[in-house]
Amino acid sequence: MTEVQTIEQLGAAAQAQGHVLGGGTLLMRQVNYTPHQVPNILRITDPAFRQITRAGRQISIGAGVSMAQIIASSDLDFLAPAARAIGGPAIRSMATVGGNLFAPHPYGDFAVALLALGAQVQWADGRTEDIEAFLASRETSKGVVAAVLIEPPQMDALRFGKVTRTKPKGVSVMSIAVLITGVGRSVQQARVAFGAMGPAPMRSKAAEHALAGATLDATGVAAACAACVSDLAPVNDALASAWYRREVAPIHLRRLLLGEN
Amino acid sequence: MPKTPVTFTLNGAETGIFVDPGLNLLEALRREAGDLSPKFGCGQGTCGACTILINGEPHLSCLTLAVAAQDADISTTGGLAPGADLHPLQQAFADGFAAQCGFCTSGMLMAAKALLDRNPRPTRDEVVEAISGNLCRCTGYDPIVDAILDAAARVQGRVTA
Amino acid sequence: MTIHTGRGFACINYPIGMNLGGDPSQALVHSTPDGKFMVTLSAIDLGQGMKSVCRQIAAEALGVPIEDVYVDTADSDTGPHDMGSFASRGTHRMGNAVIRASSEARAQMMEAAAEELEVSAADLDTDGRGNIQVKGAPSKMITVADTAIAAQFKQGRTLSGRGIFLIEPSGVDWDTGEMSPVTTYAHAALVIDLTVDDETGEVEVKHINSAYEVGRALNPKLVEQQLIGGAWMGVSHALYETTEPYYPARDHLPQDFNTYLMPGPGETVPHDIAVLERPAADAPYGGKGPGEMCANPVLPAIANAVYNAVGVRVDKLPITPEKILRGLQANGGAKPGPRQPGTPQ
Amino acid sequence: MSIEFRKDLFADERDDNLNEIGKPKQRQDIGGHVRGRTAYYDDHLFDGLLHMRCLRSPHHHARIRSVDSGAAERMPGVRRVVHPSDVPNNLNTLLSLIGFGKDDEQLLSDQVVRYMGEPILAIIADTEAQARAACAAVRVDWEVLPHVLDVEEAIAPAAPSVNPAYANNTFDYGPYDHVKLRFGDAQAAFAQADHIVEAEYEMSPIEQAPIETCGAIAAPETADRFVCHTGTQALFFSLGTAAKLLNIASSRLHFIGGTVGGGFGGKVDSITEPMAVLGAILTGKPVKFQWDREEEMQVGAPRGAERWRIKDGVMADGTIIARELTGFFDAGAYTRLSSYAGTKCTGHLPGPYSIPNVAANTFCVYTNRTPATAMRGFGITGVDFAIECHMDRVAEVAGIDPISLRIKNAYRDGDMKAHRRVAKNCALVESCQVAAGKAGWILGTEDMAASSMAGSTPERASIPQTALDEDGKINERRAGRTATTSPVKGTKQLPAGTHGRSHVAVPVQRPDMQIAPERVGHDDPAARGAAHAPAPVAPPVAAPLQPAAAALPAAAATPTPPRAQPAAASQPTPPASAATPPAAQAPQLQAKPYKPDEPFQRGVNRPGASRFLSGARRR
Repeated sequence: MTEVQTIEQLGAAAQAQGHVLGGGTLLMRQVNYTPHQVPNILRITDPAFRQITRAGRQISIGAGVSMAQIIASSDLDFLAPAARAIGGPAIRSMATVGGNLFAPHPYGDFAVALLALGAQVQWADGRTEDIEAFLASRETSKGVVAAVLIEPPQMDALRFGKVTRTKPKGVSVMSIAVLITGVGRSVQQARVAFGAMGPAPMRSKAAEHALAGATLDATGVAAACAACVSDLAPVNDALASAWYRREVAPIHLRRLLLGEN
Repeated sequence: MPKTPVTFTLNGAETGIFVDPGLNLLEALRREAGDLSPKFGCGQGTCGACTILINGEPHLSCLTLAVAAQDADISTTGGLAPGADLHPLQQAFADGFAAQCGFCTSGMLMAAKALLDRNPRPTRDEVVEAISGNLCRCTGYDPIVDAILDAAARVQGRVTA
Repeated sequence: MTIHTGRGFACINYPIGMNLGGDPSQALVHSTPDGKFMVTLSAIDLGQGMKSVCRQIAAEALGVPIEDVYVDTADSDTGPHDMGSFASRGTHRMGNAVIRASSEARAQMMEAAAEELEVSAADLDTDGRGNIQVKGAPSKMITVADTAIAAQFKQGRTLSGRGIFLIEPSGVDWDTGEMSPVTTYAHAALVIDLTVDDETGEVEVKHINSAYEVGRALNPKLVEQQLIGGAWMGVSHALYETTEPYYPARDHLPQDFNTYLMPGPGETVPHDIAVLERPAADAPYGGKGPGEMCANPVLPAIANAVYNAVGVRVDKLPITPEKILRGLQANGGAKPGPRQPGTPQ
Repeated sequence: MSIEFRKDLFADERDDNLNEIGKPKQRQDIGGHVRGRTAYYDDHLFDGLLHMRCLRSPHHHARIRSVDSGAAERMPGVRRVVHPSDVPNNLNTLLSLIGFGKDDEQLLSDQVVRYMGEPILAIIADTEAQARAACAAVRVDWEVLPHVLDVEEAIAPAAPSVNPAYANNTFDYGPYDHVKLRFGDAQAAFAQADHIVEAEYEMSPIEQAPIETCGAIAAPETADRFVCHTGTQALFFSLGTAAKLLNIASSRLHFIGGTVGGGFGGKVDSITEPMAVLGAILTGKPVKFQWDREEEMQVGAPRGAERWRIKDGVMADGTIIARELTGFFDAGAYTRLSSYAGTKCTGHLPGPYSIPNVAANTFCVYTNRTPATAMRGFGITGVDFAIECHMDRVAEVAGIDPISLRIKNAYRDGDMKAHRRVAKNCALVESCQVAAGKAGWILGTEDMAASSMAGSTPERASIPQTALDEDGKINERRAGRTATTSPVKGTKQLPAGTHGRSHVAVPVQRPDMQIAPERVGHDDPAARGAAHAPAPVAPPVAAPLQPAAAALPAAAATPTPPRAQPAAASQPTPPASAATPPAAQAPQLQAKPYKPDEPFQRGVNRPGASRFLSGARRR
């Protein structure tokens, strides 16, 4: 049956075999339902795993940091909307940044915000990896994520929205995060990320391209909204069909960009 | 397979139990520590019936590894009433007919306590957010939200009714 | 983006009980030595308030305060037979059985009191506060407690009662469908106000105005609990719930409350209720049982309001944003219907 | 949120000065609820509790070639592998306890699985995790069979047969594969109508979703008995079902429940109780069998899907003169309660409206889907959705206010309903008026003046001549000899005023089971007359009791006393003398003279009292 190994030094985790326990919100469900598939749990007690540290412009968020910690951190107020979109209060005091990076469809809304921010993923063995590459290969990658590294965006540059069927807590029909650099309503550059629109959080480069140089008004964003669908690969699930997700993705992107909600 | 000892504080009492390493805290509290107030509704973290407070923060005990509760300060609805009298939240739930089958009530009360401990004068939206992870199939929620607001008012001495 | 308002109406009746298979319930009542009453049943309290309503019915029928009655259910060693809690039968069937058991116990209580007061039992009445008085001469009285003590320790008499209520099975004439399917009907009518987002197909239910006819509100707070919770469930059935989202294909079956959808506490709908009470002849104090029927009118009223808002008839439940959006596209956009009378601006 | 009690309505029918009834008393159970002390079935602790889990079919329909549980038996903590052969009497149907339907479902299936999730074996282990792991270690060789998931595909001649007890994929209702409702002649009336309104409706399966999942704990008790703590909604259904499946005297079973964490219809099926008791019998230890949420969602029976087609014949003024309904209940693979839904629902048609011509065919269809069962609104919610959406369509076609249309067609006290019983105690009109008023929906004066207590006519109160057919006999459809699922044109006529077989629906109450009349607390003035007697036979009074051509059940051949009622019962508002009709007026009755103090008994047609009423209501 399931064994638990406690790891006191993050560095040691790189050599251990098993499932890393973050907040337990995904792994413990598996332990409860299919215990034979989780023979070993790695429980990391290294305090660094749960710390938010700042060095210059760069902020390191330990993989074991909870959504509640993110919301409480004055350094991370730009990420609070994405953290608040995860579950209810109990889930948020448990669910971790690291867990969210591996959360399968339709979960993982926080990772969408990290993708828009262009975060770096830091492994326990010291490697770092761009989050986009990380997400593309997460199904097969091995190792323990120690932290994510981000640089805070300009004030109000990161916009996050989550479309759910039920409120206030609901699972994603889609989530969208957009990072905009520019002046006033004119966009210089944009990173557009979608969640629950493919096997993992993904960028819409077509939308980003169309937004570059555009103005944030109904006409200015129309091309980007129309283009975003071409990069997305939604699937049917219990919440919505791929057809529906494709139909409304441009609508929700427009509403997020223009603050129509 | 050897069981693992775990010690924690449960509703103010030092408690020690032996558990299988993979056991969740909900089962540990119920079967080993004998506190039956948290309920099993899903084992998936989707219903909130097992909500407890760990070090004052709401947690889902079904998704918490029991051995990870070592040295934790755990509160449950079983310990909510200070004595013979009910806690204001309990009294407000009773007076407001905020329970029917009662199965979600323990978890609701813990979610509400986590809110009021941090925010004694919540808005209605804040109450809604606080119980958003707790499902109720009977009441339609409004009586529960009303009861939590009522409890906050009672604690503040703002009793209106 | 346009948000369209829509108003819809529906009304229903709801059958009480399950006569087609035969439908008995039994109850036992006995007093403790000092005149408190225990009601022993095999009925099930699922949250609807079976214990509470039977307690209230027993107190009324016995003529004693509710605090002096306790309902014990369900232990098959002590509680007599009951079919169960379903088909809106609980209050009707078990309530009647409790009345009968309580009436028998009351008759014995009155006989015991008559013996103590040396009057005829027919001349006695209860005051509902734990006393038995001579009609017209309330100062001549005995407490229920003293009556029970006298019955137990002096007269050698039990204060107890057995009750059964049976609806015999009704057959069906297979050529005409002639049958007696139920005993009585509860009624409901309601008006739904909602909005539909014509870009996403999302529906927001804004208001419910309802009338529920329940025979008799045996306990108005329990009735209110049912009506509020039931209307919430009706909204849930109408807009969210399905175990098979791609019915009849069995794909993407919900396995948890993240994928089996129900509206959360942030989506409750303001609901203004009127309760009508037309007692049913054979129901306990006329009460019909509101628990099941309260959700039913919400479903079609929402469908009708969606049609009124954007001109899309969604005839397959649940009414998802996707079905509405497909309808909008097929119609070439929203086609709002006539403003129904009283529609909020 | 607001609630008002309209005491002004029907005030003369109620005594509002009762002592406890009508008072907002606190719930008896609230103290336990808020203290977390209410003891549900799983809140009974047993030392050495064992845990039971089931191995379930991953296929919609498959034959079990072989099962290898050898590895599972040797796994740590495993106490017992429970095979279908361990179930002493492994075939049951829930409603067999009330004599309804054939045994068609095994507790553990031994040869063929008919839905995804059907259990074929159970494992009892020291911990739940061990039981789960052991179930995953069982090897099954499946032969996948063709399956059918759509109700109308399932009744096509070439469809795979789902359930051997009902090889045609339809439940047997008497001689037919569906429930018929025939009242008047809908087909003929359609030709008279100004508008025909047709549509199809569908209800998806829905999970009851109580927060407490289904389950039971059983343990050996003293005196060779077994105690079972259960979350059942029907204690004696579950006890009786366990006794039958396990072939054990009911006196050896001690069932304790009554405190349940929500049910909504999902806890009637009585599966976890026999499983837990079987576990306790086989191991001699306390055994818990509890569904997890995935099982509750997909293995636990939902409210089944329904499909309805409605066709209305409507006059220009909005009067609905004919309604035809064709309905399909998707029962899933086994009967459970769906057969009952079919009849209960048919008795509910055509909804709360007086429509002079009604024809309905209601099918209970087997598919390779999770068996369906009860849920809040059982048998009614789906068809009410269809009917009320359809009323909106009718209103639009006729150009009439939707509420006005309902009031116009609403049933009134004294109206004859399509299942040949007189409407009483109606309140639809008033409900419409009050709801409209609350919403500011202005109705015309005629609609506001309408009343459930007025508006019936001798015509509305009578049973019309009815067109009957014998379409859809069992086996005909599968043989390809039945053209349609909808009601067909009648081939013979049942004369007006004719009842079919006798139906007794009188509560049998001993005289000492009656309530003192002055303590009943309400009055139904109409009930004191004979208006609600079951057979207000339309003229001619001497209508033949046994129609010559109609193939009615044998019971119809022998007139029973209730049907041979005195003529006085034929009018909605009988003369006052109807309370004591001279014996001469009812010579065929040969009944004893009416004595006011005689106990009320079944079959005694007591003037002045409805047979629908218990003894309690006579004054």
